[in-house]
Amino acid sequence: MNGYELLNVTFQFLESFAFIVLATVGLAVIFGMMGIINLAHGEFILVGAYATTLSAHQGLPLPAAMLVGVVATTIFGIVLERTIIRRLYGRLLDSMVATFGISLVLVQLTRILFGNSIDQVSTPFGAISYGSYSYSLYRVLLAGAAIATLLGLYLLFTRTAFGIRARATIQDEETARSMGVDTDRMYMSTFAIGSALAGLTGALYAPARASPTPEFGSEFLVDAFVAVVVGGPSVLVGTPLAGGFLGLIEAFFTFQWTQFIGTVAMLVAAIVMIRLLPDGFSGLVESVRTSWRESE
Amino acid sequence: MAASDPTVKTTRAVDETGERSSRILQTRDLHKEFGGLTATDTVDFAVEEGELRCLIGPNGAGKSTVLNLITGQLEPTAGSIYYDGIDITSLPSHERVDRGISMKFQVPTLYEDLTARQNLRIPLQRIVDAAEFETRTRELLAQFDLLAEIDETPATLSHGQQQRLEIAMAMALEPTLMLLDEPVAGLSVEETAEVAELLRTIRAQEGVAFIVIEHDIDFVETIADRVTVLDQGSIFTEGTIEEVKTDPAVRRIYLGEET
Amino acid sequence: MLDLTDVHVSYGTTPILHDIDITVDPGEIIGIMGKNGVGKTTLIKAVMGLLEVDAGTITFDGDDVTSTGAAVRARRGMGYIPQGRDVFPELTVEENLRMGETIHAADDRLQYEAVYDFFPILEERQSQTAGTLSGGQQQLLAIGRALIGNPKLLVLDEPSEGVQPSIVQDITRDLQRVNEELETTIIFVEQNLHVVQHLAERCYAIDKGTIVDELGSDRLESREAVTEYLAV
Amino acid sequence: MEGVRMSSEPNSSLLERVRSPFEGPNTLGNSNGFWLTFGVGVVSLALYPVLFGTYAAGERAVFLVYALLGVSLCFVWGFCGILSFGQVAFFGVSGYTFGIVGLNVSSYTGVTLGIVAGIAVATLFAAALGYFMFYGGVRDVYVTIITLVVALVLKTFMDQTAGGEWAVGEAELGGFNGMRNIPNLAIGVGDIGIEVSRAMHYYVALAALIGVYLGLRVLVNGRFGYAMVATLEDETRTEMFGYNTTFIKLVTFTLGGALAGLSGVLYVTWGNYINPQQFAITAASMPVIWASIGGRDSIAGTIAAAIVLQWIELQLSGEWALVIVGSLLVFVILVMPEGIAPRLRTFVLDRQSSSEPTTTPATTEEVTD
Amino acid sequence: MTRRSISRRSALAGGVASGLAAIGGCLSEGGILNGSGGSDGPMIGVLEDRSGEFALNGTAKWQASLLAVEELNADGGVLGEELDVYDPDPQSDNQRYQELTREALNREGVDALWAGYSSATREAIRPIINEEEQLYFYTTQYEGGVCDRTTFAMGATARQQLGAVIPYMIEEYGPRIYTIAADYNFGQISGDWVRLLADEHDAEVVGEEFIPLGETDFGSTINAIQGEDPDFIASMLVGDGHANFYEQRADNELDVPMASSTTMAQGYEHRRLDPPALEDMYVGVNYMEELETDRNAAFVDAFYEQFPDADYLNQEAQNNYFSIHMWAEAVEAAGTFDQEAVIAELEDGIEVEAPEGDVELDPETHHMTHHMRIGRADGEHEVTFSDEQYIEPSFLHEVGCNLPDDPEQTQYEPDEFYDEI
Repeated sequence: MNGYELLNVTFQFLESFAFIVLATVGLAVIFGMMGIINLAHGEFILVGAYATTLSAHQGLPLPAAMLVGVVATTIFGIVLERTIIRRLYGRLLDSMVATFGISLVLVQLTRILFGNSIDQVSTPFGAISYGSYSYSLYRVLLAGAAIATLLGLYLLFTRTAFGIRARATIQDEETARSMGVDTDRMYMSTFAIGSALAGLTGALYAPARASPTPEFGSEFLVDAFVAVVVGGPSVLVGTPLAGGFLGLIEAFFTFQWTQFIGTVAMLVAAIVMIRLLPDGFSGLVESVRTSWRESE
Repeated sequence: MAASDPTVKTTRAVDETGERSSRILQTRDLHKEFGGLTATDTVDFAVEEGELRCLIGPNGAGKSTVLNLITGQLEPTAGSIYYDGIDITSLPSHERVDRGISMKFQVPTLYEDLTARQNLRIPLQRIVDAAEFETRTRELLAQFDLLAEIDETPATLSHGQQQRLEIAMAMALEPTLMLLDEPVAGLSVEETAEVAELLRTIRAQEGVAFIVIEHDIDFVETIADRVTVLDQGSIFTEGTIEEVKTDPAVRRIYLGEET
Repeated sequence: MLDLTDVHVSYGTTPILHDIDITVDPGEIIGIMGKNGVGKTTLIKAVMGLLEVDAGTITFDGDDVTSTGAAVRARRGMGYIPQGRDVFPELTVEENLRMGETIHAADDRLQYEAVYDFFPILEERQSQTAGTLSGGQQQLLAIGRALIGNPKLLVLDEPSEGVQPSIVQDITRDLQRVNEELETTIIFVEQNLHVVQHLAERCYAIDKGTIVDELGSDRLESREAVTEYLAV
Repeated sequence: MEGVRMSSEPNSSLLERVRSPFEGPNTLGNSNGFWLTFGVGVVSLALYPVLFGTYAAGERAVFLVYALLGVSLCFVWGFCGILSFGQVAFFGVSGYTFGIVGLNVSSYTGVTLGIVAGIAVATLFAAALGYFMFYGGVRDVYVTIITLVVALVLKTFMDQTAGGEWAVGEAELGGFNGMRNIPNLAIGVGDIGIEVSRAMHYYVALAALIGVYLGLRVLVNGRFGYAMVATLEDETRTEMFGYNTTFIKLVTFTLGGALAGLSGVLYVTWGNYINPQQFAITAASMPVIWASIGGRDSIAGTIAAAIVLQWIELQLSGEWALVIVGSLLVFVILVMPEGIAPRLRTFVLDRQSSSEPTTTPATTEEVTD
Repeated sequence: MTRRSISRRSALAGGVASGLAAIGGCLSEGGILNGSGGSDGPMIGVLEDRSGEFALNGTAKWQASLLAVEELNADGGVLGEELDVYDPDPQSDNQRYQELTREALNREGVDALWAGYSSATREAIRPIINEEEQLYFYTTQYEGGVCDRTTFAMGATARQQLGAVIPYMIEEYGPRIYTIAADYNFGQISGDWVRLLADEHDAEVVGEEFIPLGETDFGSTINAIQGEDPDFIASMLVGDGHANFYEQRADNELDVPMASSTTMAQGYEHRRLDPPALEDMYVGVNYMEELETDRNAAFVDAFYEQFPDADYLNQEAQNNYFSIHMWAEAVEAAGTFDQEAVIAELEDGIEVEAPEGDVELDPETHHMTHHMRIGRADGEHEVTFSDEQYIEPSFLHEVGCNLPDDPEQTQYEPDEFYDEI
């Protein structure tokens, strides 16, 4: 492997990492914090992508269009939470069926409203060239966006009153309520944040993907589910580790063989991981931390 | 009464040294931690065949932890448990049950959709043939004064009846050691007396050993042969109820006075 | 300040409490004592709104709060200090204290300095996760957390549980100081003789799910009177 | 078989004795009304080919095949609490296996072997996956996600098996295009045997469905059923009655896999075709939807929901079809979370108790299962 | 699929009569309540996807079919009777295709069937069609090789498309080819054709990658292409996921020209993607909406007048359109809707005035001789055409497919006949 090829693998890793992390965060926040598996997660991403693309077509500059995408998805998430999801708290399996129904409706409504595809927004920034190779700068920067998103989540959940209350609610809902936390509103806000993150993913990938179609969201689904399982219940710890681990496996096998082998290797690794660590990476980190604390 | 599997109960109690002993249960240095917090610390505890032992102590003393370690719901961090002369420390719960350990949980957890008869069938079908279900069911229900409620579901039973049905279900397995977690919590005075009477009768008839966790000292007084006091995860003292009641140290741990 | 009238509570289908009548006047420190398993924690949870009552009424600061949830009661000025180690173990000491801000969001909110002044150990351990504190320190944290919101009423569930006897005495003194300096009303349940005798101004005795006696300061001084409801 | 009867009637009639193994607290419908409805249902399904013709029946046979797939989920989910999105994995693996054997051994022997092999491979696959999960400490929703991921991995894998290197003997896996020319259902040895035509396939599927239904009723009301339901309701407690709940879950999951395998064989012999789309998320969700809507602890409810929903989907065409189906799902989950069959039963019970207040003291009368 | 398995399956089917079917002797095909079903007048089945994965391609096929029927009916119908259409939406779901095909054949009794976009769909329903000996038109451009007595393949085959564009590219840009193709039958057979054509024209395939359907990441593929530095890329990618390749090619500023049989004419990527994703894309096509002929202008106008909201009028839509007209002509010539008579009439050799130009049906292979052109997209995605050739479906001739003489139901694959592969 010469220097250029090493760069190739690095960029491929960054791209896989960004894709897995961004595909997962929204789902992971909603699952990790609320215990709801949102099978319509892909369609939340779809909403973000469509809102971004359509407003870019209206002449908005791309950053503003992306903001529209995030805001639209957030509002959309809040409306769904208030009307449907709210009634399904504590009913994990029912919430899966209901969100699957929502997903069916959204895909087809998108098709009815906007047709089989909408025109794409082109990718900004051009490419980095090295030797005979080149790599899209925007795609490399997506890794930066993924890290920034994780950092933002970290700050949100550790530095703000909201974040502290959210974490307190998960650790001990009863005590949190007795501390004056309105847990119902907590759930709504958490769902809104999960939706905003899905919207962000849609907004970021709208220009990095070919023209959005109603099936746009389904591309993200498999990676998102795999990463949630591998990451385990703690979003802040699990998602980056899962993204890093799966991204490395995918990039290495893809580089060594083909993209297909990379994908299969990633899925197989995920299944083995679950067998070895039923609570995912965050469970592992938790037990390491515990034993470290004990040895003190 | 025929045991399900004759091989498990034929061994006479032998302790870990290989000597014959009347001890049915023996724990050695039982230690359990939860994420750095010690729940029980070096518990050495033995129960004789047919004995009725009560486990008392203030909140958080580790009583339920000890019970869960014996049933296998929890795995000890260190130490071992011998039952009937065999090391059962790493056996799964269901195999301990096969060896004769039975348990009644604190909160009644009957199967909601099943009638009393059908609830009883769940333990019964493990040890008797289908042909005997009805006779055994009726015997047990009669013994626990529940025959009239044979076709009732738990929701229609009184709290006391539910507690009795639970004990009946645990007894259906014909255990040699029975663990009861607060059998009279929430019962009226009359119901408490009934349960006490019931336990005495079972003991007399079947020779079952009991470990009972209980807060109600009056109840303990009426049933216990010996009492073990736990505090801060360790055995504080052991003795007859009279000895324990008059022990000033026991009063102190309950009242929180400095020693 | 707080009135419970003819309150009945059950846990699932199991009745736990019946015919409970309790009155707490502003500025008082009221104890509720009883042995293990007589329903003390159930009672305190019903006061806080964490358990629904089957019958009866609860009024707080002049308002009927019988059917209000815990979060609302907390914001109206009830500061809850749960049993044992019920701090948020994964949050740091400081984050735990910040949780207290949601209680009784009045303008005259206590400053962190004041809480740190009461409990200097909390300032030392600011950035440590709460789960790594000792039992006594966790208890102080739980009290400090409640005080941050400047509550009108402190509701304590067995402050002595899992705490070493020498620390129990410190906690008792701290709570008395809180009552005097901040004029906070206090209600607590307890089975620790020391706490009952030294903290309570007046005390209810609870047994088999109901109030069986009420002891004024004179009877509280008598060890025999108190141990009757506590001892083994 | 069953020693305990619900009725305390001493001299029970012959009919009751015939019925008794099929009845018990673990199935919702045990009343005369229920069995009457059941009989009417079976007879009308049996008459369908006569009334609507063999073509229509051949066509609708797939409804029954899928209903069987729904039953396989209902069994593991409703009776043992294991929500598996992987029933399609066993279904598909069995279908492909049947295809491989049937295409390679070209005689009735091959087809007969294929049936056995298909179900056996699906069963083993379920057992292996179940062992992996249950003995690995995987629980609750993680079981659900893992089974979903397994189905999706199979889809990814099968999609790329297009090349000649992916032929097993005569049988080409065919990748995205799928495997074609899979033989019809038949039983026999060499050239002697009975082959099932499309029209008859309907009756085979119906017989399989009814057989499985009655068999499962016997099972869930028998010893093992009590253990399953006990595990479902409270695993810890059941463990303390000496049951190895991990093993019970494994056996249940494996049996569920075998049933899915049976329906997989019936599926490929119906369409003579299978492709990786059978493992996709939409396909994987269908059994969950049928069981949710019909009532996850009601086998008959699941069957009815599977048939009715497929019928509705076929009738609805045009761009609003999926919108309507999706909305229906959300609506049912919000309005009757336990499913339609249990709701219907409650409704019938309420009406009966209000219309005949003095009669039938203790025996509960139910009409639906 | 090989012929052996077909014949064996028929042999098994023969056993049915002696088997269970005898029991069902009392059962009628139609049933008591159902009557014979179907409409009284002539009817064609048009099963094209308007939802699901292939809606993008299927919608226009469906629309153009309706346009053709409308025109026929406005013109007095077929044999003087108004033509009906059975056109439920199969939702890109192959099982639904199977159900609807049986419904169309048995219940509706359609006189001819147009159905399916993907090869997978065609292969899913062909057994049903074969069993009923149904007259069936498959209109998608495809890998080629289907030699089937009742099936008429209206689209250009890989041989026709690649045969036009690959030699052109070798001439224009050089002999080093890098193949990327969808990883299923279509892509793999197309890959075989590229190798075969390279061999014939002294060129070389320097790299080949088969990519699973639905894959969306092409970073490693692009790096691999850059590593080989070919003269041009032969792209037989399929579907929306794969369209990402073109987008990523532009992002990575990979400026190697591309030859394709699948792009633009079906999924109108040049309209949907932002330029310059498809710059220097050369595609071998028989039809695109942009074709500048008077006949096509009239067709495009008529289409958008009927369907003002339509996205694009693609190659397959044109194939549906002309083949419905062609079928109607054959019916008129035969004087009956009887399918055998119509097939005989079609096999007599028929020519039709299609928007792409006048095209002929090849009687022996049931394929069309097409006007193949090279369509090129520039940096602004403007399409220009060059190098028009009239190309026969030669592969099936070479393998000896002669349906009027030897009615078979097979799909031939090139690797069975050429050593070079």
